[in-house]
Amino acid sequence: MGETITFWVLAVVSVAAALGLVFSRKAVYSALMLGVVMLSLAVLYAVQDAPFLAAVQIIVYTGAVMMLFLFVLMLVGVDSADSLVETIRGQRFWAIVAGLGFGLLLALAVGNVAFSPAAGMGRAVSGRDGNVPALAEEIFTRHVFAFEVTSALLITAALGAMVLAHRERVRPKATQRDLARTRFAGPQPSPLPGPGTYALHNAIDMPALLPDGTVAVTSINRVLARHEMEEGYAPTDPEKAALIKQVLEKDAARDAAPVEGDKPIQVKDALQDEGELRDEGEPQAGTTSRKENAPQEEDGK
Amino acid sequence: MPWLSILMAVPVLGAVGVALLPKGSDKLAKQLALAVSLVVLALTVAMAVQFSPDGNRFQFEEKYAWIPSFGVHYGVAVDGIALVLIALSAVLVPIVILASWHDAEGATRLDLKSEVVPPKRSAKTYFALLLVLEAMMIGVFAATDIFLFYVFFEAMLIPMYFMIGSYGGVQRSYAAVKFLLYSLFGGLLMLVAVIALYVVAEKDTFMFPELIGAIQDPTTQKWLFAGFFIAFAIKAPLWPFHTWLPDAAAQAPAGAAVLLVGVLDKVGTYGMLRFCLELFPEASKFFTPLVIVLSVVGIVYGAIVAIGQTDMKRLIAYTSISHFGFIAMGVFAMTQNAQSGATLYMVNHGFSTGALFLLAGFLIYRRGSARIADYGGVQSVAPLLAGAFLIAGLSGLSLPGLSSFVSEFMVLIGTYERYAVPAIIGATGVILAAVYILWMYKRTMNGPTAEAVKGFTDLDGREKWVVAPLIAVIIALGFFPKPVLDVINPAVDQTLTNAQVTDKQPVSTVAEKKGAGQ
Amino acid sequence: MTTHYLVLSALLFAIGGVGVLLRRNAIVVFMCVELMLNACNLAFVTFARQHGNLDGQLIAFFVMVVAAAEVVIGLAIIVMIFRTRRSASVDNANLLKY
Amino acid sequence: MQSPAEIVSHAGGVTGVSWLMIALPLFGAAVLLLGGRRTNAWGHFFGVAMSLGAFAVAVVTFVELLGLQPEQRRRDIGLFEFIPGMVDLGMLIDPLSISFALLITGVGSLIHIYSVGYMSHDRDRRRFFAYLNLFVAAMLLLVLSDNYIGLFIGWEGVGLASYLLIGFWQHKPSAATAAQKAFIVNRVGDFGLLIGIFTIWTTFGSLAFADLTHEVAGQASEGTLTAIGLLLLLGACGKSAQLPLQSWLLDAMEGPTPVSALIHAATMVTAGVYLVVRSGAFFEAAPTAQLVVTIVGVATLLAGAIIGCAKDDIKKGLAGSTMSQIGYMMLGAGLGPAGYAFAIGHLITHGFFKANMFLGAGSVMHAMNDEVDMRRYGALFPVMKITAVTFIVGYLAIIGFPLLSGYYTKEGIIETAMHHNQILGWLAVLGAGLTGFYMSRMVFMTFFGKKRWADDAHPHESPAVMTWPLIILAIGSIGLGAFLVLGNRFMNFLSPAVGLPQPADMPEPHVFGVGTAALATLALVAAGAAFAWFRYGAAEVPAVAPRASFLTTFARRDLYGDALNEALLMRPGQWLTRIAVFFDNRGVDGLVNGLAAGIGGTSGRLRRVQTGFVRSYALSILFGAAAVVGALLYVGNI
Repeated sequence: MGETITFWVLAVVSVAAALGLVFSRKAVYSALMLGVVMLSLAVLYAVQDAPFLAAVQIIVYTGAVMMLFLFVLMLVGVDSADSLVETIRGQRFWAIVAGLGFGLLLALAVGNVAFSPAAGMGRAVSGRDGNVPALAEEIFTRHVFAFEVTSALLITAALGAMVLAHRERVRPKATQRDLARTRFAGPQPSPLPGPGTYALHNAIDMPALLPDGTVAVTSINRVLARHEMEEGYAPTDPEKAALIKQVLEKDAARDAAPVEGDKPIQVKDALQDEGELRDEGEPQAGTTSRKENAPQEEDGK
Repeated sequence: MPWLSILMAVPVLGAVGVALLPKGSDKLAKQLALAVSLVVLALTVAMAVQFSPDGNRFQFEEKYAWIPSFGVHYGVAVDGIALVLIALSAVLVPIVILASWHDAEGATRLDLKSEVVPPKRSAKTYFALLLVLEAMMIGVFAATDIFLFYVFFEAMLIPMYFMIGSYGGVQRSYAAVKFLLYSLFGGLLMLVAVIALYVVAEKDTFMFPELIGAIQDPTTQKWLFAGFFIAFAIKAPLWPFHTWLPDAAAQAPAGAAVLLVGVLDKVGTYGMLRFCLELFPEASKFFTPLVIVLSVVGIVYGAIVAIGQTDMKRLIAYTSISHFGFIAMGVFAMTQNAQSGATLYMVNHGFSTGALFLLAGFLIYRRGSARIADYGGVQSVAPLLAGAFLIAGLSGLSLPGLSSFVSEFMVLIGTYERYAVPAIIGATGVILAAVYILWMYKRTMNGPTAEAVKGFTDLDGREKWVVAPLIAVIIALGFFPKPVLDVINPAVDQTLTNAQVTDKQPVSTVAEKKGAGQ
Repeated sequence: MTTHYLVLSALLFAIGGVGVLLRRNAIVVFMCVELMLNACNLAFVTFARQHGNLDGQLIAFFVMVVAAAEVVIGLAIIVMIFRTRRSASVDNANLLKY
Repeated sequence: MQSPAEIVSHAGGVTGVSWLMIALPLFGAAVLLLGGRRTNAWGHFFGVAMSLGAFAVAVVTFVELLGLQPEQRRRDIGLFEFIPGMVDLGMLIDPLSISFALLITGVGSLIHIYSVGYMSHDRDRRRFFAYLNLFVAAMLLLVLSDNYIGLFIGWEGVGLASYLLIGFWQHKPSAATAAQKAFIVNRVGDFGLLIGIFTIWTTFGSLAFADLTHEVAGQASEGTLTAIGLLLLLGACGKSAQLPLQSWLLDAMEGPTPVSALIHAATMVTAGVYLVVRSGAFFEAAPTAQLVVTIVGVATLLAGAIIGCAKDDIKKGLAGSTMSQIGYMMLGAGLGPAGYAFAIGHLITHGFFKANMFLGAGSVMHAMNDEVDMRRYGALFPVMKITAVTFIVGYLAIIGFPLLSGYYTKEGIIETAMHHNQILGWLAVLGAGLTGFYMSRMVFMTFFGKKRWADDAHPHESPAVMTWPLIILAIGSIGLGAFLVLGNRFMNFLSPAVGLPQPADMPEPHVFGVGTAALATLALVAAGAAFAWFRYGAAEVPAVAPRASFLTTFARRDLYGDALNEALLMRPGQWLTRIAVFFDNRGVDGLVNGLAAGIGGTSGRLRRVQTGFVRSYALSILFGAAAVVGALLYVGNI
């Protein structure tokens, strides 16, 4: 009797979560929804006397794989919500038709099959004291070859991921001497000054003041500035607000320029990028610009 | 002495030799090509002399296993019909090489506004292609293994495609591709039929002599016949499949057009005569009315459209469509006279249309455009050229005393013996022939001399050597066709016996008396 | 009870499918694929219990392994595309077309 | 009806080498054509020599033939096997063919001599003589061949020669068109002859005259024989310019005058009559065919006469009269054995006096620097005495002036026709009357009346080389008729070749050889001549043709023959050609190109399916999956 209750509860929860996964605007929410589905499934496994699978589901699948998703989400930009407006003509309508049709068909198929009552795992597990040893025996005797193949698969997957994500270093790693030389050849050899003794705030979103009291343009943190601009909290001081707006426009103009990414990366551009990053360098006074604090290998147009 | 293999090997070696010559030496290439083709001609004559008409049907036989697992042999042999056609190609090729001495250099040498477009490839390759084409022509007529025949049937298209595609006129690529696709389509149908024949016959061989009478069941015969026939009907353009010929012939250089119409298309009618009739007798009889109708339509339709043409080479192409209608009618009338007439027609047509094309080529070489309207009064400026053109034209409208009359007469009288009405409608083709030839001749040769024509030079030495042999053969075969007919007749008798057909006997007693007397 | 499980699995699978079709964000699409895989696992486990032998669970186990490998590669690709394309939308990568 | 003698194969003697008759002119033509510039100087003499050579051989063969017994006089000389199993070319020397040969070579040689003078100023004279020789060779092959194929080769060879000679001055567009028209109309006739030959071959299995005797012809069915007769008649009409294929003869006058004289008066146009007489076996066994021949003969006879009356161009007038005279011969040939002798007799005498008149007209044109319009002639008698006298002798012969050659042969035809069928007879008499009128008109306009010359014309007598042939021909046209007809000499001479008629068919001999029909003809001829004298002799002839009544315009337009051909054949032909070309380019070719374009179009549209969006591909995958499941379900539970 307990089983049906758990089933119905979990079924409803998992279907709701699945729908939430599909229709939520923010990617993180759908990630969490997926987590809920997986957990409910884990419980269902346990109910269907597959304890080992339930454990694996929770630990490996939900634990590791879901976290990988979240990690990538973080990389890609948590806030990148996409609008639900459909771009491909007729995609939404037909998708629903196909999905429902498919589901109905499966349900129909499953529906008109008369299942005898479940045989339960008793007999299979009887001689081998418990689910896990039985499963282990099964894997390491009959399916040992498949097991080895999957291990090979996992290794290649890891290797693949590394290869895909790796960016070949085209020029020798910039040594300290190079950095020093570029810094001194650049416009701002000395490090940007600290907030100074009379500074009221050393928060990252507060731009630094120059000795004559004006705002140091280079110290404005663009990411935060843009974030605030988008969320609508402009700084109270009108002059600072104007300055931030002007910097943002300059940035936007630069961004509006066709993102190099669209056209296939020419080797020359990549090199030029590398160089431009290092030479132009834009040393910041005390605050870290978006460009500098991103890890060396992550930056890339 | 493996005559046929030598005959095929020499031109191929010649072609390789010509192709390997250093870049600029076009002149040497031409001379070498001419020499090779003359050697081939000499060999053919030597072979023909040793051919004994009343010996067994296939002579100079060579047979080696080529693909043993499929029973495919390199089977080459020659009977009366094949020998005559090989002789035709062997004679035509040197004449064509001599005629297209300057054809392969395109229009650079002409100051007149010319429609002839400079070629894409060097003259050297043109002559190499010509020699390769000659080898394949001999191969296709000599093959007695149906698979080998099919291979040559398809391989012939390639050199011709390049000759039209690279050295032709303004729309050469369109014409070349259309020609290739049309023939390939036919070829594929034939391939299916060849394989089906091999499978159904269960004789585990492709050798033609062994496959005669191998297929008994009429419906399979009909299907296989259809497969073969459509390929041959496209090749020798019968009426509905003919539109590629005028384009290809009009765009091809004159020499290539001669070989295209003179020899390549004969493979179609030769195929009908040899393969369709002998392998599938019942099917042939079943389809005969259809073919006769198609050929009669071809005769009249080809002639009428020819009258309406403004381009000289297209007009000559349409006339040969009309002539092919005669040949096909002769082949399928299945009487002794009609079939030997059809075979002789294939030879005569090769010479008469060849002469017409070459002379048209000379005119185009002088004036640069193929349109009839651009000419006028050539006779008063170049009488020799006009005279040769007239003789070639007259042989085209089969004037008695010239070669085409003998064959056309035999085809018509042979067809009349069995089917009166098609023969009569076919005979109207004779009148239409007079109209289109003489009208073209009047518009180009007679009347006051047109401005552009004033600068024409008459036939020079080389051109005389091209025209003289052709006209000599046309007149000789016109008065004394006996030697050629003696070679053809036994082969045709064999075909008729294999096609299980007996000649219709005339009505009255004279025949018995004459027959008894003979 | 078995049909209930199977219907649930079919439903989840269908929702996953629709999700793949409708969402433009590559990662969400990827999650929907994971959802479809889990639906299959559920069906496998149900049948294992139905037939009373371990094969179903075994298959489910292997499916998980494969799914893991797939996720690794998938995400690496998404990251790479994002790095060059600055957007993870599936529709942007549409250069391979007529 | 005594049937023709058995053909006997022959060897030895000059008859054995009588193929020289054909070979010499052929050789002459070949030498002159291939010789090119080098033969210009002596080319024409060589041509004349070849023609005279042929004439010599013909005479000797004729003499040898006379030496044989009448039944032995059909000699066959086998030459070579033309088409194995079908026909062997050979030569048949019998009275009919040798009389033709004599006429052709005789008149031919005279015309060769005449042409030496006539063409003296033309730079292509060599080519002209080559074509003349070619014509003589082809004509001889036609008449001397011993089977229908040889006859056909000669037939079309003569057509070719006439094409070349009519279009000799080919730079003149009108000459080129006339030549082409002549050849094509002849080709229509040849088409009929060709089908006739096919029918003969399929019914009798042989084409040699030796096999196609009267007994053999009798066995075939009446229908086939009539068909053969009509087809041969179609061929004859084509060649002899009988209705309905007569339109080319008048245009053929574009050629030089000797050509008109030789081809379009004496020899080629008579080939049709020869064919009808030679195929007597078929015609005699098919009375309907013979009737049609006579009707065609009479119809053409009248048409020619009417055209002759209205023509101002002297050559066209003579051409009209030729057409009408051949109508007489066709009428004679259509009367069976009774008429053959008179038909061939008239053919020979006509050959003489018509050639004489044509050459006369030629010398008149020569003198009046090629003016052909009779209205610009007048009072030429004093200036060109010899031409005038010979022309008048020819004129008297053609209208049937008593005792001259025309009278005997034409009277013979008219009387046999009258005996055979009254209507035909009287129509023939009417024709004779018309002939009297238009020939007199021509003579009076040319030689008598006032001088209506163009101002720069100062006519003079033609040189001797032109006048001597005229004189010889004139002498021939005086005595030849009597020589042939009196005492049925020609009929007996021809009998081995064409057989003798039953006595019943022959008209009874009259007192002094003058029957009622003869009297009526003479009266009508006299009336015609008198009327011509009043209109053209005495009265003032206007230099420009006056506006004419309906009948005269009808005649001037050649009885609208050309207009009819144009409307019935030419216009629809061009229209049909344009449609065929359009159909070929748009229809058949359109189909092919359409197919190609269609395939291109569909593939273009199909390409659009690949939108590049991953999600649309995923959608199609899902649909596929759904379809598979559906199929499984469907298969599962049926």
